[in-house]
Amino acid sequence: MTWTWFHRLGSPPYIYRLAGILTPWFGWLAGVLLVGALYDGLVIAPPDYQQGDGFRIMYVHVPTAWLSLMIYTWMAVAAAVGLIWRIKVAHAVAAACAPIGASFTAVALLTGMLFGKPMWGTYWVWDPRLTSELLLLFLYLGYMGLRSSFDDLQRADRASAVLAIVGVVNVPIVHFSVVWWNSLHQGSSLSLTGKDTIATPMLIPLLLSMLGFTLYFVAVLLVRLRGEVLRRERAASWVAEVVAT
Amino acid sequence: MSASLLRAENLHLWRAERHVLKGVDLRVRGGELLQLTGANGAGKTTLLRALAGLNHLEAGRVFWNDQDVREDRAGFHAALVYLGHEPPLKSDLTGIENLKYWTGMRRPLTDSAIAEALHATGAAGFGTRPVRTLSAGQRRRVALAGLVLAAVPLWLLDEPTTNLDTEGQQLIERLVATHLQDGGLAIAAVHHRLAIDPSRLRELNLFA
Amino acid sequence: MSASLLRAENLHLWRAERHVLKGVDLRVRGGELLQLTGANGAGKTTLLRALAGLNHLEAGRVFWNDQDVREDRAGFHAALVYLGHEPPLKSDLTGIENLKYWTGMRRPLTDSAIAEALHATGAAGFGTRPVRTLSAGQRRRVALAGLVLAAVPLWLLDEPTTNLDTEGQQLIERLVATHLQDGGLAIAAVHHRLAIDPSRLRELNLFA
Amino acid sequence: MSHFLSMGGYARFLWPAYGVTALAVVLNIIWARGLLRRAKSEARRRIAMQGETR
Amino acid sequence: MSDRLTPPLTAARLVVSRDLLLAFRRPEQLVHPLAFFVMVTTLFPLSVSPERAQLRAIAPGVLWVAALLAALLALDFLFRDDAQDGTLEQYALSGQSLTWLLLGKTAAHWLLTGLPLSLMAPLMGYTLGVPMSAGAGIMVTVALGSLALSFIGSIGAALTLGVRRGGVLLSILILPLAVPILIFGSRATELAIRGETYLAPMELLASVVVLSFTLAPLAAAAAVRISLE
Amino acid sequence: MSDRLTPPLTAARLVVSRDLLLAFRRPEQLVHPLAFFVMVTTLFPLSVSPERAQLRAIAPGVLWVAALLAALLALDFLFRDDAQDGTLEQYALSGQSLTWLLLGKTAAHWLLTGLPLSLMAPLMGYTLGVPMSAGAGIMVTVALGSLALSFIGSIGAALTLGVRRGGVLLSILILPLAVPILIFGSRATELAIRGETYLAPMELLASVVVLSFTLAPLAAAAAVRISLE
Ligand code: HEM
Ligand SMILES: Nc1ncnc2c1ncn2[C@@H]1O[C@H](COP(=O)(O)OP(=O)(O)OP(=O)(O)O)[C@@H](O)[C@H]1O
Ligand SMILES: Nc1ncnc2c1ncn2[C@@H]1O[C@H](COP(=O)(O)OP(=O)(O)OP(=O)(O)O)[C@@H](O)[C@H]1O
Ligand SMILES: [Mg+2]
Ligand SMILES: [Mg+2]
Repeated sequence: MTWTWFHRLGSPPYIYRLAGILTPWFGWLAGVLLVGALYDGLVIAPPDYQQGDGFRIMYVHVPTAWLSLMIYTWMAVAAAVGLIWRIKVAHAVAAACAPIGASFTAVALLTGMLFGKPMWGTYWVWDPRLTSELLLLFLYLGYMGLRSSFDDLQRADRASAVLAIVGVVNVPIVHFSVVWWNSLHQGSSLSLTGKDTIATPMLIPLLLSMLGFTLYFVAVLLVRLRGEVLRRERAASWVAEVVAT
Repeated sequence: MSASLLRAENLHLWRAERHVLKGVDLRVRGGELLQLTGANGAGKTTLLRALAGLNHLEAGRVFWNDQDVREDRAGFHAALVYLGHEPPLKSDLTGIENLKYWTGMRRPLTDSAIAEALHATGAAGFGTRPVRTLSAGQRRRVALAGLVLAAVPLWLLDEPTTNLDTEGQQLIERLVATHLQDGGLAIAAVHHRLAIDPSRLRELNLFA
Repeated sequence: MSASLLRAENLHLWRAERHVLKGVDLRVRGGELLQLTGANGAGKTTLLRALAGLNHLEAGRVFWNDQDVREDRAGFHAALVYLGHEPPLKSDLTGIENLKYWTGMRRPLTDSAIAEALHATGAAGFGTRPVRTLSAGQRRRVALAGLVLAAVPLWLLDEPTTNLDTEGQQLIERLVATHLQDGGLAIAAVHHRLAIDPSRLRELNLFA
Repeated sequence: MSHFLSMGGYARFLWPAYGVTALAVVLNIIWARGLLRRAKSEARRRIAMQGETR
Repeated sequence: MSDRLTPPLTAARLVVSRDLLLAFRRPEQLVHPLAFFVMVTTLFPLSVSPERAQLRAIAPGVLWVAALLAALLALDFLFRDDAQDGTLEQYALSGQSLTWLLLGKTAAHWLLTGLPLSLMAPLMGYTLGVPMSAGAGIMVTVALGSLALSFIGSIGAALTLGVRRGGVLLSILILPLAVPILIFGSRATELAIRGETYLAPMELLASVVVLSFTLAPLAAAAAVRISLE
Repeated sequence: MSDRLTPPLTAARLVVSRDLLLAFRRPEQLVHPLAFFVMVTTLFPLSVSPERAQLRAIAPGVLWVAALLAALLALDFLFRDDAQDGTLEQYALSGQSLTWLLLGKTAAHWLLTGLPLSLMAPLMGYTLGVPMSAGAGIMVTVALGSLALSFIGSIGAALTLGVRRGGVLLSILILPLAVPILIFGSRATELAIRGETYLAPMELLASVVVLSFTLAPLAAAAAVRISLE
């Protein structure tokens, strides 16, 4: 009984319809939050006493960097579920995650570089955090490359799943790199336990922005997921129904 | 050995967009040869590989001695030999070395057993030459020696007569007949009719 | 076209320590098929490759229309197609693309000519699929379409019936018969007898 | 307004940063929709093909 | 029909001895990664500047990048030949545990590439101006690093089996995972050159080896099964 | 039976377009040498030291060694696939001049590897601290150098066809011939970085290109015929 939800989530037509219903909710909520964060972050929040207005890059850098890590984790978990329980929908989730994650990793790198020039005086240094984030991008690209080199989706799913799972070791490395090595990069400015290390007026837009980007990711994921689920269904009668018209 | 039995139910398999196996059922017992026939592209190779577990089945189940093979893959694999379109030989090793490592991985072998098997398949004369220097048919004969040596109940053969001369065609028939007599079973994709005791021969025709 | 003639005299060839061709003579004229027979390892493949100039002859000469082929290699090559044990196809290209580049290198081709050739060899249904996704016999049929398209007088075929189904065996016989009727000549290594007008068929048996 | 745009002298870095982010946001939406559209038309084609062979 | 099966360890030993035999049958294979390593380390001084002080400063980096590339290139062949001629398929169908067999293959691979590389590394270091006293340290770190790389690489090699020209894709897949090895390794080498204790990075390296040794053969076996399909 | 033959230039053009089509059918192949180049240039700062001044000093060397290795690895595939599936045999038997056909193959190979590499080089230089102003110079020298390497490499690739795992043997054959390219190229790059005129080494590079362009296809055709036997 308790496993029925699990089976339903593994059922392509159910997921396809559910994703279709949920997409606008996540999408619009994300839109509202992001617009709010933009206004709050660019206009209301006061300039930083050290970094001036430059700190406002944080409102795009931190959420995208966070997404890059979170998406990889989702992808690895989905891949593991798909591999272990042989659930097609889970593989579809992993496949849908990769391009989104790769693009936000690239954006995190770019915004970080644009952040670095005024703050550290250079676009790029070979610092552990920066390097490991670059490697994360390579992992995403390798994952997508491996996927695209198989003709058969089922094989691509399973092979790339192994890579996603193995590559997940990089995620804690990125996250803790600032702790494990002495780094130019900012340490953790948010923590659930200790007291926040940045001022509240600056923190609110950051939280709004992070939540907004996360919801945005889910919305895009759901759209992609529908596509990936369709590609994996052959000759099922429900496909004919949903693609009619 | 109690009579072995291979059974498959409702096998479905896609290759990319192509529905190749559309609900194949089969049942072969010890002492029987199932000959797979069908036009080029009908799915003979695909079916053999799927039975061996080398192709991913979308639906359907395979039973070995009434046990689902997924429950004991290693046990099932230990009971079968699959020979594909190309003989699985290392070109830098001699025939004897190839057999020592390939079949030796399955069961302990003596040198005399290898020599005997090579003799049985007409490969005695070139067992000590690197496989790379053998002709296509000579290579096939070395691979057949491995089949004999493995001494397993289930043979899965994909066009085993390829590259063999007329004497070689009869060799295949002799090998299969002996195998069936010993209680083994075989599934072979062959385009022309094999001269095998008709009471032991069954046919499965795949349609493209 | 005046009747073509392939003649070889006293061919000798060693592979490593092995004297494979020991003074082979042959003579085939337009309209004739020379069937190479012999046990596995007799030297059929070696002889075909040597005639095409792909194996180095130790001694002996090959004449095409009474001219030593060494005097005009390009001209001789332009007059022959050699099909070996494996079809020379790029697995990432479709059948049509393969033919366009492979045979197109020899003579200008139209799309309709390609389509026609694929139709003639029963490969029309899968000419637009990457060769990698074809079964062994389907691949062979695409290669045969290239043979037809090349429209050259001399065919050198190494076990062309391999992997083909029963209908495919007849296809080979039909293709060869038409080729001979058109004044072409062919040398083919085939293990079983081909159903070809006996007056056109000659046999060369190689001994191992 | 121009004061806002100049961002305390950080405009050279800030606006490109927001720019690439916005670009990624928009492109991801377009890509995702493209994928879904392609998957649908492929499914349609596949269904049509099966109808033929039957 | 015999019921006696080859025991798993014997099967793994057969794999090792087969791969060693194959390598000795074609000794040029043994020489290749070594030659590549030597070439990269000699090319460098040619294209940078031959000043000793500068050379010595970049020596650990050059040694490690060269060793990593050499080992990576060799990895490309770990399973490829066996996949092409059907041997791997037969392994998967042998009824033996594929994990053990692949562990055997990986061990043989390290014996044939990583070990010679680590023996050669002190010598190449010397040509870059590294004192002989650092030799033992360099040898041990390169040996550990290449061992870890062989294991991690076996996953990538298995994943790219079904892929034509998998070689460079393999590098892309493996490098992100190999970077920690590179960083710890070159750090240890640097300390060794300076004559300081290099225990800390060495321990990190050893833990990477242990981790990859326990997990990689499992992942590689799963990957091989997938790519055979 | 037709007597009209495909003219030699059309045949060579067919070879080029076939190879480009094949590459675009598998776009990851296009990306591979590039990715390798990027990775090697990334690895260096990781294992040497991330300090800008030191990085800039070794930048020309790193760039050129990385580009050379990337081009070399790609060379390994120049003829290998075609040899394996029998295409090369068919080329040799096509009645066309093998020299022209191989010239076509080599040209396609450069378009697919050398050209992207040279476009990428200035960018990677930047991450090593090379000023953007040196970009054009780096691009042109890498383009010329990789062109020469493609031609010279075609001989080596043809010679190692019959050899299994010819890859590293190929590198050993080619490297001595490639060293002049490396030296002239990195010298030109160094001058470009310093903002000085790099005409002298560039002319030397150009003359290597011309020389290899005229001789290499002939030698490669002879080598292919030999290895087919
Ligand atoms: C290319 C350069 C950069 C890269 C690749 C990069 C990467 C990252 C990543 C991956 C994170 C998320 C860490 C996590 O969630 O565990 C992060 C967070 C952060 N980054 Fe950057 N960053 C770069 C440059 C900068 C610069 C120049 C600054 C400001 C001076 C900066 C400020 C921050 C801040 C404040 C955080 C949030 C810290 C936290 O909550 O952990 N970053 N960065
Ligand atoms: N590279 C080589 N070195 C040594 N001997 C070789 C080599 N290649 C082939 N041979 C030998 O040459 C002989 C002729 O081989 P060939 O391939 O021509 O035979 P074939 O008649 O085509 O046989 P099949 O019917 O099996 O295809 C064989 O005995 C073979 O073992
Ligand atoms: N990777 C693939 N992608 C798409 N279709 C494939 C793939 N591999 C095989 N097929 C198709 O599957 C069908 C069955 O192929 P299979 O190799 O099993 O045929 P076969 O009966 O063994 O034929 P043959 O007698 O020619 O060996 C063929 O139509 C083939 O085109
Ligand atoms: Mg088949
Ligand atoms: Mg032969």
